[in-house]
Amino acid sequence: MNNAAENTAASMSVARTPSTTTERERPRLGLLRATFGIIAKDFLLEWRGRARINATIFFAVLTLLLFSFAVGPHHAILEQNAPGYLWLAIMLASVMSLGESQRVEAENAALEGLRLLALDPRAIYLGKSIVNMLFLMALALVLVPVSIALYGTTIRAGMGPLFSPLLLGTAAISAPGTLYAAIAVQARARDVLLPLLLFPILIPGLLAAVKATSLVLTGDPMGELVSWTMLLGAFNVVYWILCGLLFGRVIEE
Amino acid sequence: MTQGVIEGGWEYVWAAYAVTWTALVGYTLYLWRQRRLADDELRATGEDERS
Amino acid sequence: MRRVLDFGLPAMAFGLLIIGGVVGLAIAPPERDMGDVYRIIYVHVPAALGALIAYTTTLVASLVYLFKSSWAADAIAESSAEVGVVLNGMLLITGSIWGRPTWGVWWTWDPRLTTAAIMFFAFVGYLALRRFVDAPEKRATWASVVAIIVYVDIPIVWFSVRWWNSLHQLQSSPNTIPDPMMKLALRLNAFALLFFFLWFTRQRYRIARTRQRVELMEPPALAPAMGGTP
Amino acid sequence: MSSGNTQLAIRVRDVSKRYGRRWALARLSVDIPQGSAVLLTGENGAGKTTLLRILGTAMRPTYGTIDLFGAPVGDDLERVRPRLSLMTHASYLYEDLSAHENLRMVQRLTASADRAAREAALERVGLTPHAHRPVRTYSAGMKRRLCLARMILRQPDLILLDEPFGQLDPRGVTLMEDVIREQHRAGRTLIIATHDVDRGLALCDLHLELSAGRQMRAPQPIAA
Repeated sequence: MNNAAENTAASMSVARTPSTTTERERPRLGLLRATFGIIAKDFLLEWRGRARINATIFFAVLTLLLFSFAVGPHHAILEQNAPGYLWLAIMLASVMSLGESQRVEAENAALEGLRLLALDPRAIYLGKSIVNMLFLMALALVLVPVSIALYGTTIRAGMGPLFSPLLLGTAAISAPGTLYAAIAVQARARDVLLPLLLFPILIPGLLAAVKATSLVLTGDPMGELVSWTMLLGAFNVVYWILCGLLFGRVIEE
Repeated sequence: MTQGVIEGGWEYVWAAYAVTWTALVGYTLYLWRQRRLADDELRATGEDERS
Repeated sequence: MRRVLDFGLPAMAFGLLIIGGVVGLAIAPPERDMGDVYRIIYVHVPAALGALIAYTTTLVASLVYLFKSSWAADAIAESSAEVGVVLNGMLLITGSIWGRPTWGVWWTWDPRLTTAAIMFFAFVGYLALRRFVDAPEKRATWASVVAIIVYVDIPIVWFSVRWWNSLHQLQSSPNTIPDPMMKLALRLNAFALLFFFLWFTRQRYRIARTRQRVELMEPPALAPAMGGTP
Repeated sequence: MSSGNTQLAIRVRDVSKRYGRRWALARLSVDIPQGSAVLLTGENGAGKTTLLRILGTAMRPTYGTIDLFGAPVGDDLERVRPRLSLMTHASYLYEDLSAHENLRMVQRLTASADRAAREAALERVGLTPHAHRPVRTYSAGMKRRLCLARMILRQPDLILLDEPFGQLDPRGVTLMEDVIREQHRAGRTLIIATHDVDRGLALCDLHLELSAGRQMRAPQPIAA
């Protein structure tokens, strides 16, 4: 009975021009170009909305302020703990930036749209976590002068050497952060779940980043900066690769 | 007092053992209760399936 | 076999715990420096072993689920994670109780204890994730992903905390003279908690499987209403 | 060229999909010839959207397998996905971007940058006057037209439409019908799930009816 369906379909389609495009070669983006496509998209989105970067900066600066009120106006203590406050402010604010980065994809199921464009999940992950890193980096660069003003930190070794701990630290946050944000956005109580999942595993990254930053700021008598930077580097290598591999499984239906 | 030996300290030892035992027994009871809840739930879904 | 396990495991667990307790508290001699307070390690160290075994089981079960999508593996992962968190909690409390007489503070930043604390919160996050996600397939996949990410963090946490803390205090661990009775007490309690881990995980596994049967159903039989497919 | 027109565009084998305790699809098996337009009907919850999402590779079946374009779909999604387009109630659009930017982004991510094609597609769906306003300011019908423009732009071989006529004004409905006929004439395979049965019967040549996740009978040819 079913072959009747095929005959009629066959006879009807004879009248139609045979489809020439079925075998059309469809060019596909390599991993790198797809990643840059995602980065460009996220930057354009942020440029249009600008909600995310403003909210994150405002929240982080406010957090720095709150630290000084909580600790009290004792310059010595504030200056000594400045790297700790800086990184805590970045880490706390990162939850907003990571969450917003995924909210945009959850709206209208845009992430599913990206998947259906045959994009490699690794490219989506790399693109989004690089953008998260760059946003957190921008935030850090805003917070440094603020913490100089608030806590009187003096940058002896200049901004240059400060760049590596900041970059490695923000990369360490966004590597697992991007993946956890993709999970949290689809779960209940996502604003609670993201920090609950992210902060415990970030602790080694936080330790290393604070230590590296303070060594850069207050001098490194014992030459420990190399080992702390290496630890941060190891943390990044492990999580950029691991989360890149696991991201596909996280976003599949 | 022999050099450095911490006097007594038995109350801490008992405290640690008490914590250990309460945790183990407590979790046993928790599992026992969860087991009952899970079985009841299964039976409930089994019934509304058949009815 | 089932009956042996159902009664054998708890019997061994409680039995060994009692014997280990007696040996540890009464028979083993006091330690040279720390007097009797060191006896806390007879429950502290075995709990640490149990927690690590539990978390390793969760890792393996999570990897099995990711590759084979087997619901049994997911149930094992969930069960041993929960047992791991319980043992981890015991470990932290007994560690803190031990810190009080020894160093005069309730919480020492001793690398092992600090790593245990971080792992405790990491796996509490894992359990929270399981509670906040309803779709069975998504919950199992995401939990496996989180378990792998958390487990891989353990060595990193260990090194970072050791470096971070190495300046403040020497690493103080009881330099127990290898007194046979001390070793016996430690071994007895270690096996006791191992049996507790096996028994708890087995019970929790059954609960997880029952809940799975509630949540997941096998495909319905080929209903007669099906049209004539070629 | 594929072995003539009897080659199957889609082969569904024993596909089931479970949402917790409910079976959205229960052991469905159906073959859809290349180039046919299938009308998919059934009451709410019959499994129409679930079937479309599985065929569109947006969702994996719990059991069973599907073959698309002559080969089973497993991990080779990059072979299949460029050739198909799924239009469901989820628009996949970025609200902060304009219509132009949404389409340009889709083109960039599918390795094409043909500006003229983009403008032609927008012109075709009548969104040119609004092309540079953010999608947030669009009505539901305009968003639907933008999805149609995206589908035209991507030139898929398999088109899956879930309630395509919903939210469209009368001119929008005729636009949708024209595009469907045009794609069907060009030899594409379409599956249209709609409650607007008369309109569907006029457009399609096969009719598949679902009920409670099951298939009532094999696809019925519709008299031309």
